[in-house]
This record gives sequence, C-alpha cells and structure tokens, in this order.
Amino acid sequence: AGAQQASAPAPLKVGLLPFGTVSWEAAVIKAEGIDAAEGLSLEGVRLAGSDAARIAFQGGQVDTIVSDLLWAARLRAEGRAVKFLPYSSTEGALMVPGGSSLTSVAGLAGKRLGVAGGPLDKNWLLLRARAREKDGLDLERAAQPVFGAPPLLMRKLESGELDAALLYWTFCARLEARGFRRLIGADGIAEAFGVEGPIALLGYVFDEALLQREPHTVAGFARASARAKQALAAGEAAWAPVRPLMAAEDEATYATLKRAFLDGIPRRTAASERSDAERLYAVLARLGGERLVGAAATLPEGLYWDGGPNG
Amino acid sequence: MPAGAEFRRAAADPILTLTVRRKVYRPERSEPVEAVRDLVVSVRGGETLCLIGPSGAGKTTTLRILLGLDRDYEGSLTTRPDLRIGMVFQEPRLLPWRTVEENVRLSLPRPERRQSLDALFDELGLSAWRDRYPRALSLGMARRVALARALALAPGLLVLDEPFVSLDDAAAASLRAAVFGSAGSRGAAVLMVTHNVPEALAVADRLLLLSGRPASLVADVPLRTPKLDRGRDWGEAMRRDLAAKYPGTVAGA
Amino acid sequence: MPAGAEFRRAAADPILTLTVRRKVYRPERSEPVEAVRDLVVSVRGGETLCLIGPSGAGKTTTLRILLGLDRDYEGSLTTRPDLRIGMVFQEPRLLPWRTVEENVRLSLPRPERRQSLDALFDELGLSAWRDRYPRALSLGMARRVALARALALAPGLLVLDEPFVSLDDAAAASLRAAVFGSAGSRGAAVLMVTHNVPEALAVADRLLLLSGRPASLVADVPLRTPKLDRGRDWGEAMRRDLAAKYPGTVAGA
Amino acid sequence: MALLARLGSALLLLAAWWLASRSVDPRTLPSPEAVAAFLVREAASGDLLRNIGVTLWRVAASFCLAMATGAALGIALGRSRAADRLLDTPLLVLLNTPALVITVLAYIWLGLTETAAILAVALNKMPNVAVILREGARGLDPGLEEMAQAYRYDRRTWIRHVLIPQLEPFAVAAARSGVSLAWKIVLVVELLGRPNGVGYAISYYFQLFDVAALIGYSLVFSAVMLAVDAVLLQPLDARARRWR
Amino acid sequence: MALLARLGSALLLLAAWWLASRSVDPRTLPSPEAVAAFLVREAASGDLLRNIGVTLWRVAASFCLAMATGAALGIALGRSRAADRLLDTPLLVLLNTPALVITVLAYIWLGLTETAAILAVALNKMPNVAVILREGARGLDPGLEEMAQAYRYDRRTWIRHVLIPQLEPFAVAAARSGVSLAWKIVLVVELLGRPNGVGYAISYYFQLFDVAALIGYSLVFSAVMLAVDAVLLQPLDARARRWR
Ligand SMILES: Nc1ncnc2c1ncn2[C@@H]1O[C@H](COP(=O)(O)OP(=O)(O)OP(=O)(O)O)[C@@H](O)[C@H]1O
Ligand SMILES: Nc1ncnc2c1ncn2[C@@H]1O[C@H](COP(=O)(O)OP(=O)(O)OP(=O)(O)O)[C@@H](O)[C@H]1O
Ligand SMILES: [Mg+2]
Ligand SMILES: [Mg+2]
Repeated sequence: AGAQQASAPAPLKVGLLPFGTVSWEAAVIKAEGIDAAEGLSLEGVRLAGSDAARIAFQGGQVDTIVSDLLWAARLRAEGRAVKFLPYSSTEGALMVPGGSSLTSVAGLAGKRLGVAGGPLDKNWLLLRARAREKDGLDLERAAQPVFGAPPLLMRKLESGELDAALLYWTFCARLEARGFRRLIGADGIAEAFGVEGPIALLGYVFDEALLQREPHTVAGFARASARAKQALAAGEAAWAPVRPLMAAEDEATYATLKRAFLDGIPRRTAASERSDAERLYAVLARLGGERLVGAAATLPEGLYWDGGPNG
Repeated sequence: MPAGAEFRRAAADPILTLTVRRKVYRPERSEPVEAVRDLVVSVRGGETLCLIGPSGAGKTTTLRILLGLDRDYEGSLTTRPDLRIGMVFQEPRLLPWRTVEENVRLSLPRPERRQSLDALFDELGLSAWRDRYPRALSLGMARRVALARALALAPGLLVLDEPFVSLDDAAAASLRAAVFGSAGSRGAAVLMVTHNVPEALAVADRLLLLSGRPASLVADVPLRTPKLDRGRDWGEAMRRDLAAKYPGTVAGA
Repeated sequence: MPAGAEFRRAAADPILTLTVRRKVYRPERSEPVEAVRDLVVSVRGGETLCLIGPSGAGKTTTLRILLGLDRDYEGSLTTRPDLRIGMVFQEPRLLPWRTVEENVRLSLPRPERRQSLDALFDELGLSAWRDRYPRALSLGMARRVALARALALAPGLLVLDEPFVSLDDAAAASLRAAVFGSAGSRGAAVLMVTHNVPEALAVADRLLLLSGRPASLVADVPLRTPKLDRGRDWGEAMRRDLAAKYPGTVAGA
Repeated sequence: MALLARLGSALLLLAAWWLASRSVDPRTLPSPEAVAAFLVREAASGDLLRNIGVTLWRVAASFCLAMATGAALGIALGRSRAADRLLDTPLLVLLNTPALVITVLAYIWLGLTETAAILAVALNKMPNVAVILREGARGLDPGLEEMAQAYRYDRRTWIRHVLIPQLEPFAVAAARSGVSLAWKIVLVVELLGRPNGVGYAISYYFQLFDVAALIGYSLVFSAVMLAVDAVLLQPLDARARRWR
Repeated sequence: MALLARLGSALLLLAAWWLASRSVDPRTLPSPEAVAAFLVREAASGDLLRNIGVTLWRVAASFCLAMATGAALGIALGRSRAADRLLDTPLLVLLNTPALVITVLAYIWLGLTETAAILAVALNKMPNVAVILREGARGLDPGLEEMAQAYRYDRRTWIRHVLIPQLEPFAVAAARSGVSLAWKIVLVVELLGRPNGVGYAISYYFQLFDVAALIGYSLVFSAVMLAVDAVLLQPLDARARRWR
C-alpha cells in the first residue's frame, strides 16, 4: 500500500442513491479524509435508484454498488465473477399503526396487507413460509395482500386503507417516527429458519477482475467503509455531514433512521455470515424457485470476499 | 275550393323568397369582398328560373345563402317549411369513399333509401357505374352522378349551379330532358345558374340578369313565349335584344 | 438554309407523337375499364388541334398519358426533348395554401420565377386577386388562374382540358383571345379538349374526332379555311356536315 | 404477398440479431436461442400466458376508453373554436403530466385497484388521441360539409359517411401510436401498483437484470400487437381505403 | 383574446383544484399554496432551474432527432409500398418495445452517457412520429401530385409547397403529442441513469411521497410546454393555416 500512497491515490467509483446510506458513509469518508488515508480517492456517482445502480454496475460505469445478496449470487451463478462484501443487516419489517389491535402474524388473517416489491419479494416469501409453519396460515389466501411501490403503500398504511405493510427499512424508520410499530422484522422472520445472528443481506458488490487488478484499492475501500461506520457509531460529531442527506423531516425521524443504521452495522465474520446466508438461501430457493434465485439452488462458491477487515 | 284553383294558387305563391341587402366576405388579413348587394330572388312553384351573370359576380354565393349554407349576410330568407331542395353544386362534391349508388342513396331521407333507382341510373347512363367509386369517373360522369343525387330526392325545388358543362352536346341535351321532364311532371321549380344564354332561353320561364360583382339585379325578364314555340330565330332575336339592353350581362353572339 | 424554310420544316415536323394501342384501368376489386384503343395523336409545331369526343370517352386519360403522368399503357410517346408543356387540367388544381400569384410563379422554372406577370394578370382580370388564396375565388376565377399558370410558362405546347367552361361568353371570348394570341405570337402549338363544337370550329387547324369509350380515332379533319374567313354560316354548314358524317361524336344543332 | 414480405422482414431482423449476439457479451445481448429458451420456460410455468393475458386486458380496456373519450374530445375541439379555447390549456397540462404522477394520483385517490389502473392508463393516453383527432377535425372538407348540410344528412349518416372517413387516417395514426402508448403506460401502472402483468414481470426481471427475460417479454408483446394489427387494424384500414 | 381564454381556463382549473384541496387530506391532494411554497423553495435552492434546464435540453435534442428521422421514415413508408412492406414489422416491433427496455439496452450498450439518454428517448419516440406521418403521406392529393409533375416542380419546390402543406396537420399532431411523449420518456431515462433532471427529482420526491413536489414539478414542466406551444407551435400552425 505504501508504494501506492506515494503516487496519486487510485480512484474508485461508488454508486450513490438519493436515500441510500452509502451516500452517508461516503460523506463521512470524504469529510474526514479517510479515503486519502487509505490510499484511494472515492468518487461518488449519483444515480436515481437501485435500477439505475444495477445498470451502472453492469455497464461498468461504477466500480461498486450496494446491492442485495440474492442479486449478487445470481450474477455469480450466471458466470459474472462478482464478490460480495457485507454492508448492512438492516432490513425491512411488517409495520402496523401504533394503535392497531394486531399483535402477531397469526392475527393477519383477513387483513389488508401491503407488500413492497411484489409477490416474489424475499421478505414476503419468508413471512409466508413462517406463517405457514408456525401458525398454519396461508397468508396469500387468508390475508388480502396488495402489492405496490413502497411510498404508495406507506401512504396507504397511514391513511388506514391497509392494516399492515411489509416495507423496506427506510420507510419503516419513518413510520416508526410517526408512531407506527413493527409487528415483526426481517430478522425476526429469519430466526424462524435457524439463522443465528443478524445477517447482512446488503453488501458492496465488486468485480473479481477489479480485485485482482487493484487489490490494495479495494481493501483500502473496505477499511475506509468500516472506519466510517465506526466514526458514525462513535458519536454525534460524524453525523454532521450526513444529516442534510437524510431528508429527515423531524428529530424523531432522524433518530430512528440513525438507530436503524447503526443497528445494521455488520459485526460478524464472513464465515458466520456465509453459513447463515446459505441457510436462508436454501429456504428462499425452495420457496421462490428459479424465478427468484436463478439456476443455482445453493449459494455460489466464493461469493463472499474474505479479504475485508472481517475476514 | 276546386283542386285546379288550389294548384294555381300554389304556383302563384312563392315557395321561396330570398332578400339579400348585402353579403360581404371578410377574410382575415385581407380586404373585405362585397359579393351581393340588393338582390331579391323569389321562386314560384313549378317555374324555371335562370340566373345569368358574369364570372365571379356572386351567383354561387347567392345559391349558398338561398340553401341556408351561409347565414352571415344582411337580409332574409323564407322558405315553405316542407320544401325539399335538390342541389347540384358547381363541382360534383361526391363522397369519394362511397360508391356512386351509395352517394345517391345517402342523400335521401332514411325511409326512402331503399327505393329503386334503376330507371334514374338508366336515364343518366350510369347503370354500369353504380358500384364504382367516384375516383374512377370522368368529370362529366361525376357531374351526372351529382344530378342523379338531386333528382332522386324528388325535390320541390331543384337548384343547379351550371349543371351541363363538361358534357358533350348529346349528353347535355339528354340530361336537360331528364331534368326538366322530371321537374315538369312533378310540378317542381328549377333555379339554374348558367352562362349558356341559348340554353337559358330554351328552358326558362323567367331570366334574372345579374350585374358583375357585387351581384345585384339588372333585370327580371319573363319569357312568355311557350317553350314549344321557341325556335332558333326567336332565340337569336331574343339574345340580340338582351345583349343590346344589358351589355354587361349578355354578350352579343 | 433560309430562316423561312427552317420555320416551315419545324412546323411540319411533329413536336410530339403519341401512339396508344390500349389503355386499360384495372381497379382492384372491380372490372377493368378500357379507356383508349388505337389512338394516334401527333402535334406539329404551331398548330391548334381540338379533341372532340363524348363524355367519359377517354379524353382526359389521353392527355394524362401524353403528359407522361400515366405510363401504364401500351404504346409509345415521343416528345421533342426541349418541349415545354403548359397544362390546364379539367379542374383548376391550384395549391390552396399558396396565393394566386404564388401558384403561378411556382410553376415556372426557378430562374424565371421573378419575371413580371403584371401584363398577364391584367389580361386575365386577376390583378386584384393576386394576393388571395384560391378558397376566396369563384370557380370561373380559379379556372382563369389555372390558365394564367399555363400561359406564364411560355410553353411550346399548351394542353387544355375544357378550359373555357364556367365562364360567361364575354370572359370566355377574351380568354380565348389571350390564349390563342399568345400561342400564335410565339408559334406555340395548342391541343385542346372541348365539347363546344362551334368553339372548336372557330379556333382549330385540325379536329380529332373520337368515338365513345374506348376512345379511338373516328376522323382527323383538317380545317383549311383561314380563320378570318370562318363566318357563322361556314360554321353551321361545317357542323351539319360533321354531324351527318359522325353522328356518334358531333350532335346536330 | 404482404404476409410474405412481413415474414421476410421479420426473419431478416432475427438474422441480424443472431449475428450481433455472436459478437458481444451474451449478458448484454442474449442470443435469440437464449430468449426462446426463457420464453419456453416461462410459458411452461404458465406465467407468460397469465401475465400477457392480464396486461392485454388492461391495454384493451384502457385503449377503448381513451379512444372513445379522446376522439369525442378531439373532434369537439377541432370543430368548435370556443371549446378549443376553453379546453386547450387543461388538455396540454394533462398531456404533459408524467405517467408517474397521474398513476400515483389515481392510486392515491381510487385505491390500489384495477379500476384505478385502467383509469390511469386511459387518462394518460386520452389527451394524445384528442390532440391527433383535433387536427383531423380541423381539416374537414368544407365542400362536403356544405353538401351534407344541403341534403340534410341526419346526424348518424353524417358521422358515418362524412366525418369518419375523413378522420380515418388520423384515427388510424392515433390507434397505432395509441395501442403502443397504452401498453407502455400499462407497464408503469403495473410497476407501481399491480402484482401481475407484463409490466410487473419486466420490472421483476429488470431487478434481476435478466436481459433475455426483458427482451423475451417485450418481443412476445410486440408479437401480440403485430397479430392484433394484422388481424384487426389492417383489414379495417384496407376496407376504409378501398376507394383510393 | 385567445390568450385571455387560455388564462381564464387556467384560472378555472386552479380554482377547482383549490376547492378540491380544501375538502381532502392535504397529503393526498396538497393545496395550490403548498405546491407554490415548494416551488419557491426549490427555485431558491437553484435545483428547480437546473433540473428543468437539463431536462428541457434533453427533450429538445431528442425531439428534434426523433421528428427528423421519424418524419423521413414515415413519408418514405407512406409513399413507397415496397418500403412499407419491408419496414412495417420492425417499425411495429420498435413501437411496441417498452421505454424501459429500450432505455436499459441503450444504457448497457452505450454506457450511462448523455448520448445514450438522448438516443434512447429519440428511439422511443421516433416510431410514433413515423406512424403518424405515414398516414399523412398515404393521403396525398393525387390531383396536386399530377399538377406538380406536369409542371416539373423540382424537388425543393415540391417538398416545400406541395408535400409539407399537406402533411402539416399530421406533423402538428405528431409534434404536439410528440413533445409530451419525449418528455415522459425523458423521465424514465433520467430515472434509470441520469443524476439530474426533472425525472430524477420526481423519483426522488416520490420516494419521500411528497405529492406537492410531484405536482409542482409536473406543473412547472407543463407550464414550460405551454409556453413553448404558445410561442412556437401555435404561430407556426396559424401561419400554415392562413389559407383556410
Ligand atoms: N370565402 C371567400 N372569401 C372571400 N371572397 C370570396 C369567398 N368566396 C367567394 N368570394 C368572392 O366572392 C365573389 C363571388 O363569388 P361566387 O363564387 O359567388 O361567384 P360566381 O358568380 O359563382 O362566379 P363563377 O361564375 O365564376 O362561378 C368572387 O369575387 C369571389 O372572389
Ligand atoms: N382511375 C380510374 N379507374 C378506373 N376507371 C377510370 C379511372 N379514370 C378514368 N376511368 C374511366 O375511363 C374512362 C375515360 O375517362 P376520362 O376521364 O378519360 O374521360 P373523358 O373523356 O375525359 O370524359 P369527360 O369529358 O367527362 O371529362 C371513363 O369511363 C372513366 O370511368
Ligand atoms: Mg360559381
Ligand atoms: Mg375529362
């Protein structure tokens, strides 16, 4: 790394989404000069949404994006050698209004239930499996699922048109700030399938070719990411550059977003992440079939990157 | 009241009276054009009236007003309420997307659409063309279709804007026979615009001579000689007479 | 070679020869229509040729072939390569979105577009209408514009499809004078379709009489009497003569 | 003959695609075989038929709705100057409101229902139809109009024999560009609030970045549209054009 | 006069909106004031102008590209039967390919660049223009065509004085519906791969479910389009229609 530090720092392009936490991390890295210290120059590339991020990654316009494990696994299974570096275990949850009489998954029978991401959403598949196994309830028939775009579902939950909604975590955090509560989180659902700890289903995805070409840059970036997270966990000071990016309309929302982010910092070894992930993947492969996970019935070999600070 | 008197009264009463004090076209972005001034046309039942005037005088304009197609004029129009008018425009104006026969039938009121038109098409020499579209017709043939359309209606008043041009003499003569034969047998009136003075002299009960633009009445000339007695010499004399009196409207032979 | 001989040779040589063995329209989904059969038209420089035939015979079809607008026929067409043809269609066919003047100018080759047209518009009585759009013209006026368009081109051959209908006698006479005056002074040939036999007898050097559809040549009648000597009586006699010989084409008076 | 030409040009297209796919990364341009294989799999699972069916129904319903209201509005605007002045601005605003916004508002106000979806599509497409037919209604032949008036054509006769034949080319243009527009918007609408249909499938496979699936679905839908065009629009069009 | 009517109808629309917003939840239908307040804030930050500007540029570039190529193609197809037979199928396929798919493919093949974005929009819109102008070119007046041929109109004269005036209503229809289509597709294109523009802003505010922002942006864009229409299209149209 020393040789590289002497020359100009190697650039690394990272895809940033408007509400993505990656942009928070990137802001901290930049503000505290962590990237330069690790021998690279982080270049944020603004993108409109996760679809755009995937296009950008596929087209080689960015070096890395944060994406979900299933997508990375599918890419690798289909022959594009990518590596996955755990980023966050923060996940969605099934939200209900604060005053709702609902207390358990079993109570969902006959309720109108919003589901972000559609019938093949992984959390929805897991929730259905859990309900069937634990409560003997077929949610698809017993409840009235409504699929749609997350902001729309959030709005429908607020207006009372839905009794509960399975949403992504940023929406959950906002709802929590407004007095809604979690009926069950993704981690809670996953527990039912023997998963041992919080599992990071989101991670940075890299091309293996980049790793081979510039191992130091990537390793430096992994360390920079970890240091930024530590700084954010350490205290309020580091949050200054992040706050304007959060679009938090009030203190309560800010606080819940912050807490949810910090709770999701992956702290486990790659090996334990991997074994939990394999367990979950098997369940999902069984439930979602080829349409969800592609041709591979098990997590492809070598998906996790061991060179990171956790490895 | 005996039927004969009834008929005479009807013939004497005008079935249509048009008074145009002024008709001015006002195109956007250019000078207004005064097309008609102080013109009164009244048509009595059963009579044949010929309108003669120079090119661009305002004849077509007058007919459009008379048919109620243009209401933007100073003056008044009264029509017998049940009067059926069959119109032959200066151009054929057929629906190009309908066959010859459909063009004729569509102009009839719904209950009359299924009537037989064989005799009419035969008379106008159109039988072979009933199923063709207007594009496949020569201009003269298209004019005949336009005439057929007006005649099929069995109108109480037939309004014709230069109907017999683009036709050879033989065809024109047989069409004239068809038109005036049918009108005469039904007691229908005919109002015809023409540039052909001999033609007008042969068929009219009355001539209306118009000045150049703006069209206004120069003379209302009743022709009292019975039609059968109107020979070539009478025509020549009459024409010379008119040309002398109204040189702006009727040219010398 | 003296200039006079040159001119005579040019006048004797045809400037255009059209031979149509057969022209058949084949509309989709209906019977074919044979419009012309075995017709030869050759036009010599400076002569006036009149084409007379019944309505729907195939006259317009013949002109379209002669102008190269329809190449789907059996036969051949040869034209002097530098021959300019001015055409007056049976309908005015003006560009409705261009003014009267633009309509005339656009038909000239680019280098000639800026020439003065004042005399021409004056002669045809159109000066006041130069800046108007065709919609604001009466049909007779539109026909005059179509004539102006053809004359402005200073053509070597003027092809006219019934040009003088929808015009009063005075206007028609002055237009005829304009057309034949201009053609005569430039030694241009004129090929005119008409239904008006007296008109043809007054202006033609040669008559081509056509049969009914399919149009084919019935007679090629040269008129050797000098035009100035063609009085009314000559015309009457000639007409009677033609009507007797070719009753299918020329009607008795 | 016409069919043969169509087939030929389709085959040409296919050949070009096949050749192109040889020379690039199969993940960015999958070969025709790969797409065919995907379609076979998807058809076997029943999803293909179900999704196409449900989308087709939505397209058809909203297309009919939009054509009917859009044509009526466009004709009214083209014929009445007053109506045009009054409604021109709202029409342009609606025309320029993004599909996303209309769809979101429809879902908010009418709930996440099938009615909302179909209404949203129709509302997106309607101003387009209106704008095209307005131009048609503006250019009606005044000569024929006078003729119809002189002969006292009744309303039905006028509409059927005078109005519609003159609007026909505009209506065909609106229909052709309209069907495709309807289906493009259905995709957005399905993406935002329906759990099925081609739009849902496409967004789903898009998440997975399955280009073969994207191309497969869009080709199948194009094929369906080609069939609709060949079986419905073209014969209608040919009938209306017989006179030319 | 025409301007007054426009203004009046805009005010009417505003009043109706204001009244409606009184009676419902402001989160589903924000009041005009709320939208105005948002716009003021957004304008002050400079984002509004920047986003509108960049989107406008993309719309203009792709619109011109699509109109030029689409018109040329449409006219060729409308006049030549052979060309129509050969290219009809690819045209219909392209017409029915979803914006999403074209955009994704353009981005994948050409990278996330401005060129790819503009090309994607143009490619989406072009078949629409072609389909509309094809109908126009099919209906050219044969009488005028013969006249032009008889008088040996040169190519330029024919195009300017015979062809274009007859295509004018179709071109206006294509332009009106086309500008709006272009801008709708620009939104998709911006959503998928541009870090700025109205499409980016709208998707951003949609995530926040800020309906006021959605309506605000779409209204501002409508206003821009109304202005373009009033300043450019309408005078052109009026000039072309003088003769009626
Ligand atoms: N829409 C219009 N706008 C302006 N002027 C018009 C319009 N229609 C007709 N005119 C003018 O009104 C006058 C009368 O036209 P009209 O068609 O009535 O003549 P006409 O007597 O029928 O002539 P013709 O014998 O040539 O058919 C003409 O000078 C014409 O230019
Ligand atoms: N496009 C066409 N399709 C089929 N038949 C046609 C077509 N054009 C003309 N005809 C037929 O060809 C014949 C000749 O037509 P043409 O127009 O040449 O006649 P014309 O001698 O000019 O008659 P007119 O004196 O009435 O103008 C007519 O019987 C007509 O019906
Ligand atoms: Mg007239
Ligand atoms: Mg003819």
